[in-house]
Amino acid sequence: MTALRVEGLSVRYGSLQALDDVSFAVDGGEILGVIGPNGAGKSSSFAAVTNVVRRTGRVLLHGEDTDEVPTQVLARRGLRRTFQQNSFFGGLSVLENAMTAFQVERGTGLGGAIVTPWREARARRECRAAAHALLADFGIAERHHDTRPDDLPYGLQRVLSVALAHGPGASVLLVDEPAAGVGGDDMRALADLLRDLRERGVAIVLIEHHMDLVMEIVDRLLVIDRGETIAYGPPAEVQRDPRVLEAYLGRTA
Amino acid sequence: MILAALVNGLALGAGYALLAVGWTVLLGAARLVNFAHGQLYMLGAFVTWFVISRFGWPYGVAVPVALVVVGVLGVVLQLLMTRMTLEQNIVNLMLVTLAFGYLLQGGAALLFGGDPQTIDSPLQQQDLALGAARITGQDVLIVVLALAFYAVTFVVLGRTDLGRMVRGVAEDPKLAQLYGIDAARVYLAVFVFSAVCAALAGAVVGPRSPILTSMGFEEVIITFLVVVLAGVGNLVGGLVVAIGLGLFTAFFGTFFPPAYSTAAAFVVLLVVLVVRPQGLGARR
Amino acid sequence: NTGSAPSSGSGGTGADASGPIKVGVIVPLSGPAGPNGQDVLDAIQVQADVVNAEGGVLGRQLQIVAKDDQSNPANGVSAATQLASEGVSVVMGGWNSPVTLAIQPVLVRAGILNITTIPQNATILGNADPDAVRLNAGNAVGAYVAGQYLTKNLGAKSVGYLLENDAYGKDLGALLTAQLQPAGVTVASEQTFDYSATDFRVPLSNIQGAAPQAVFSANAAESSGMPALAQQYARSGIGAPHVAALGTVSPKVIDLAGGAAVDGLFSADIYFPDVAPFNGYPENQKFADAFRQKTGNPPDKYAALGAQSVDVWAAAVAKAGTLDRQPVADAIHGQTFTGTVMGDVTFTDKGQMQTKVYAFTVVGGKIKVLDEVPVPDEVWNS
Amino acid sequence: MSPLLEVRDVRVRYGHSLAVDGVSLEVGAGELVAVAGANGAGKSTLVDAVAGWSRGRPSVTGSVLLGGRDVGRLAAHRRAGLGLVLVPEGKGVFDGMTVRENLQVVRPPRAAAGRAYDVDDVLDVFPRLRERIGARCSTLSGGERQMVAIGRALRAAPRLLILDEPSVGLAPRLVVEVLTHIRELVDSGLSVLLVEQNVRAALEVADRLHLLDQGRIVASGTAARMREDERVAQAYLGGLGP
Amino acid sequence: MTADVATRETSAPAARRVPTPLRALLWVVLVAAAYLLPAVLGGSDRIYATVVLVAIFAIMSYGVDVVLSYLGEVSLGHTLFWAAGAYTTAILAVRSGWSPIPALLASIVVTLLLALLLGLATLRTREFVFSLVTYAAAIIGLTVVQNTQALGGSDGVVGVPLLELPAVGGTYVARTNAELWPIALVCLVLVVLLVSRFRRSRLGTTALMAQMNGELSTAMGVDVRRTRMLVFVLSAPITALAGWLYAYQRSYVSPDLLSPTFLLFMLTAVILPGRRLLLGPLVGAALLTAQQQLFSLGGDADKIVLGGVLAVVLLASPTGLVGIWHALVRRVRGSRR
Ligand SMILES: Nc1ncnc2c1ncn2[C@@H]1O[C@H](COP(=O)(O)OP(=O)(O)OP(=O)(O)O)[C@@H](O)[C@H]1O
Ligand SMILES: Nc1ncnc2c1ncn2[C@@H]1O[C@H](COP(=O)(O)OP(=O)(O)OP(=O)(O)O)[C@@H](O)[C@H]1O
Ligand SMILES: [Mg+2]
Ligand SMILES: [Mg+2]
Repeated sequence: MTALRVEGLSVRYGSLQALDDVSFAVDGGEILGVIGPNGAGKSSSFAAVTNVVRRTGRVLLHGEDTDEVPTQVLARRGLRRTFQQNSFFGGLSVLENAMTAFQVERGTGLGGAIVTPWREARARRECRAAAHALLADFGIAERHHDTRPDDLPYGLQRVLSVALAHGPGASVLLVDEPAAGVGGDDMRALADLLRDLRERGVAIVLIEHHMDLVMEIVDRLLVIDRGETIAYGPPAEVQRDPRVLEAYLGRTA
Repeated sequence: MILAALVNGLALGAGYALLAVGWTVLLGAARLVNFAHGQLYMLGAFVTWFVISRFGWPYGVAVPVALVVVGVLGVVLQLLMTRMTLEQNIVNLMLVTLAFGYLLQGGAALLFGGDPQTIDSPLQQQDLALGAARITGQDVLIVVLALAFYAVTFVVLGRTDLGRMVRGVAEDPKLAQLYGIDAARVYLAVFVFSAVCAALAGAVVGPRSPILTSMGFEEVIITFLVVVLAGVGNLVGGLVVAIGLGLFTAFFGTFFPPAYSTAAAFVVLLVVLVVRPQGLGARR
Repeated sequence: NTGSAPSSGSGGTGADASGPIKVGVIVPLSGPAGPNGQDVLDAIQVQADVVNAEGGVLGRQLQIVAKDDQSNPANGVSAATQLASEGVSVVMGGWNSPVTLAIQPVLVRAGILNITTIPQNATILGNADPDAVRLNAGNAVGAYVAGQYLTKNLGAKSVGYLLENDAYGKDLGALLTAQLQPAGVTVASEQTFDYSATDFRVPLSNIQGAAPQAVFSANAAESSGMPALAQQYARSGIGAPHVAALGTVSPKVIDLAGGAAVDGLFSADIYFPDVAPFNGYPENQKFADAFRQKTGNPPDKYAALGAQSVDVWAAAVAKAGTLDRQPVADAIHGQTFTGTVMGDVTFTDKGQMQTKVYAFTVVGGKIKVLDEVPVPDEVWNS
Repeated sequence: MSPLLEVRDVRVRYGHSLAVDGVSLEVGAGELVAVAGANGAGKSTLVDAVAGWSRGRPSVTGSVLLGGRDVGRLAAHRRAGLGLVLVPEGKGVFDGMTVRENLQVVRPPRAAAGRAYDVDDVLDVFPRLRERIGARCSTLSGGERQMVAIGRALRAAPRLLILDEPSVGLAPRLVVEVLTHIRELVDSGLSVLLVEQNVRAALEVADRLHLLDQGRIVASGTAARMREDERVAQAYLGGLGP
Repeated sequence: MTADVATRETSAPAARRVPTPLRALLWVVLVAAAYLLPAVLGGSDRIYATVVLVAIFAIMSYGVDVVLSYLGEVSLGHTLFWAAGAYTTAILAVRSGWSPIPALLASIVVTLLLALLLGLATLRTREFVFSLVTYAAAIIGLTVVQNTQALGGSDGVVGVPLLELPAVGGTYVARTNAELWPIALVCLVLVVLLVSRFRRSRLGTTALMAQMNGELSTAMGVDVRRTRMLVFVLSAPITALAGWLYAYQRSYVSPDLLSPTFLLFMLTAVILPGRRLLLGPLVGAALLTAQQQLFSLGGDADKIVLGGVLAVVLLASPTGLVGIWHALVRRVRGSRR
């Protein structure tokens, strides 16, 4: 059953129709690329899918309708996202940031913490370990664990936000321009990372302006312009589509 | 009866408005909750009294002197707080201004003594009768000043570059520097402005009734009400709410025990904020 | 199983029996009521000096130990605990009732007599402290006097109320109404305001609307509220005479209100330094002179009460021959004292001091004492 | 004649870590100099130091000369006033204000400064903004913000414009447009210091390029030469991975 | 871990290396020492009064601490809970002769309800709007209490009986502050325990997340509003417990409980030592109470002292006394090298 199916998604902000009847589907072990000019409605589609803005249309997560399901619940059901602007818990170290991803689920409730401190201690140890594993998994070196996220090199910041989003294991991962401001080796690492997540059966929706990256890793490509779908299909075809060239890539591509 | 309530309400409201204008700007621009506002008000009143009673200068001269004195004090306070303001450490700012309030109150008590005093303003002696209602020349002065100050502030903040700079600094002082704006100086200007406004309010509202160094608490409460109800940083809202509050107090007092009017006003505040956390006048 | 035994014994035995006798004073020395508290304290000190000059009490000198209650119960309590630990034999003073109510239990537990100089709240007597002693006239008296004046002297048929919205004001209002109704007087309008209020334009225009023949006001905020009220009333254009509650119009109030501006204001009080009969009492002269010497001002009612507390207590101790709480209290309750600062006074069994009450009015910004308003015993006892 | 911007031996520390380690470079009048380097190489730290600005608390040594005058001690807003204008990495606009207000808030240009754009000129550069001119920037898309940020910098009448990764978040087509436009500005006399990850694009427009690594300049030269340089080649110009 | 998080800007790394059993022992010793402290200081009633007040005020402040440190909001409404605890107790004990434990339970119920209401009212407010709304609540509370004869009006409620607790041999009666001390101390210890557990619980973590970045924490599965609500509601009964004790200690409650005096005390006690310190509020309360009880200079001077100290400390180091302390430590270490 498709991990995430979106049908006739529409969003409007006051007078502005940011998204108009967009449909797509993505399955586990698949990467769907989303491209389009600035202000086309890409990020809005993420906001809509995660019920952050009011939307019309259907969104099915593993076949279940997600209308009226609050964002945080969706997140616990495995539908998680990153933000276009870097976003962390500024006061916490990188490691602590990673830990939060697990503590939300595995942390001990207040009652438990009071009556069974030892359990709480164990849970904490587990979260700590899990966080270490997660960071290692995403290639964030030990030496960065105690720095604040904002002090990380920009590239790593992007990686960290993907790590946080994936956290205890997302089944559908919405990634908003992970490669923005990332270049060279880091870009390569990022590409491998996404591929790797795909191997593990995660369904990924990737918004990205870096065409090299997009063309290289996505399985299908959705192109939005002014809120409307102008192309949807295999990357190669889409790339040749004249409207896409005109609206997005420009002659040079 | 109704007319009286209207006039009373206007007179009260104008006082509140004058009290709140500085705070509105300060909160909107520096995101700084100044708990010492009431004490600056108190100082405004006491310096005026001091100048009159000690040097025998006329009221008209004493007031400007008070404004200058408190303005200078404002400079000192803000300079002390500059770093904190730039870092936008809101909690600490609240606490520090609270502390300043303490200092000022204690200091004033030792300086001016605990005795109640009266500022004698010539205008306070002039009575004007409007049918059933009576107001003093002082009240008229307050109304005029309040309106004038709002008008000026409104134009400056809304229409001029200065205004835009202030708002920019309010949002992100660091970024503002890249726009060529000296955040620290903007903060200073705004704080001093609000201090002077408080002092002015004290100097012109003071003559209405005996003044004590311990006053200022009530004033801050009223200011809270106005500023928050109006929506943080919303000037026009501030004026409207202040006058509205005055009228509310007057009319409420006409039909219910006046003692409860403050509480009633706060109930209104609660309800409004539950419905509209951003206050009445907030932009959506 | 607790750390230690109760540390504080009875006040008398607490102190060593040779040195000076410590007299505790709890008054506000800061904040709005600070100056009033200071007055009371000065008076107590002055009178203590007088007593000391005459050989002290039980052959020992009096030593005043004063604490600031900052007009709030919490500080009052810590002041009381502090005094107890310093071994004072008696605590006098007090300005606002809550503080007194708060320190009563502490002093009772510590076994120290408490003489309430100024507060006059009804619950002070016969509650937490069975031996309480109260010098200032209470609401019952205040209401009686006002009632007499409104009906007899002014012959008002309808009265408007301006009441502080708390126990003091509401009490007074209720008691007064109980007096007026039988006399067929109606309450045209009742306006209430906060203790801290200084702007009375709203209640005043309501009163004006109701057009009563006389107006009774109860506002104990003498440093700001009352002067403002008196002044604004005088200028409000309300023709009806303004009768202010017993003891709310001190010379200071009149000054703040603008002196002659409030001419015609009526009130009543229990002490005037240089008016007959008070200027005839030698003790009063002695005290008044000493007080003028120390402070430069004539003593007002509050000062007199301060001196009176020392006077009465000293006399009682002399009579009882000990400093211990119970005997001294018994030497006051129901007893009469002659030749005090306030002349001859008698205490009710509950511990309330009975004095003469005089009505007065303001003429040319000065107090002009009218005639005495005799107050029957049952009123004092109630 | 002396170059417009002269950076001498700049070192920047964050606590104990040395982010920029003795960098010197120059930007001549009417020149477009690009700085490239891997993530964390120290590019932003460097240009922030040049503009006398930072969100962190770095300690900076070395000297910065603008038109021969040492501005190294001046606060960021003073340097901005002198025409040394930085568009920082990431959020460079006031979210709470509308696009128009953001373009208006800029200090009126000084005599010392270069050509001033008025709001319309900016809108010609970024037509997309015309439709959003009244919108609060908090509601803008990532790319639209970037446009506002650059537009605002142009309004400040810069003599030297420093752009920290202006192409981030811009659609490919727009990247080209923006960079081309910047080139046009340079040709009409503006001087630009450009930090760019997208080296290929950068080399299209830059006169000279410095390659930064671990806070040090490891390679410099004219765009033409750098295209040949194999360090650059293998680091950036090749496609992605295997 | 959250504890580290909690204390990150403050606690020195050394503090963490102590092994758990040893730390537990440390705590026991500390409590024992605290218990004996007043006796050591001479055991006069005044000393006992002071330590009891320290305990009470510390508990009172912990309520604010939870909100201030973990929601990052300045609650100006906690005097409401403090007064609610004291008034409920006083009225039930005086008018209906309830015994302490039921009175305590009642107080907690009442405050929970109040907190729930206020929580709902402030659900969508942040920063100073939050502060002002809570403040509004406190003002309303003050006016209502002052003007309602059923609540004792401006005189408050007199004659709260002695605190009697069922004990092994009959009942334990706290006649003096000395006899009240053990009870106060136990309450304090329990509260500190509760808070320390809260810091390490999921609620503590999510609260911190919500404070630092609401959008992100939502995206990571945190129900921000629910978290804020829970924390706020949790904080109320803590402060109420203090009110309960205070009613018995003073045996008199009056509207002054709602006065700014106590409000400022709470805030200062939390901020002065530095936020997010387990023992911060206790230290703060101890400092303030000691100054007021033992070294008072009279009202006005005290104001200047308090204001001056607070201002100087905060201006010198945003993280409060602890920040200054660490600066000094660093200085010393540095000079040793
Ligand atoms: N909260 C909002 N209120 C009003 N308008 C909004 C809001 N969020 C986005 N918009 C507008 O909706 C349009 C689509 O925004 P969106 O962020 O989805 O664009 P995008 O495709 O992500 O662009 P980019 O690639 O630059 O990030 C933009 O024009 C933006 O201005
Ligand atoms: N505020 C800060 N505090 C501490 N270290 C910092 C801070 N900002 C940056 N650094 C460190 O300085 C080094 C350089 O960072 P910088 O952001 O300048 O690199 P960059 O070349 O701009 O990277 P990117 O291309 O991703 O923007 C990095 O190792 C980073 O960890
Ligand atoms: Mg986007
Ligand atoms: Mg950078």
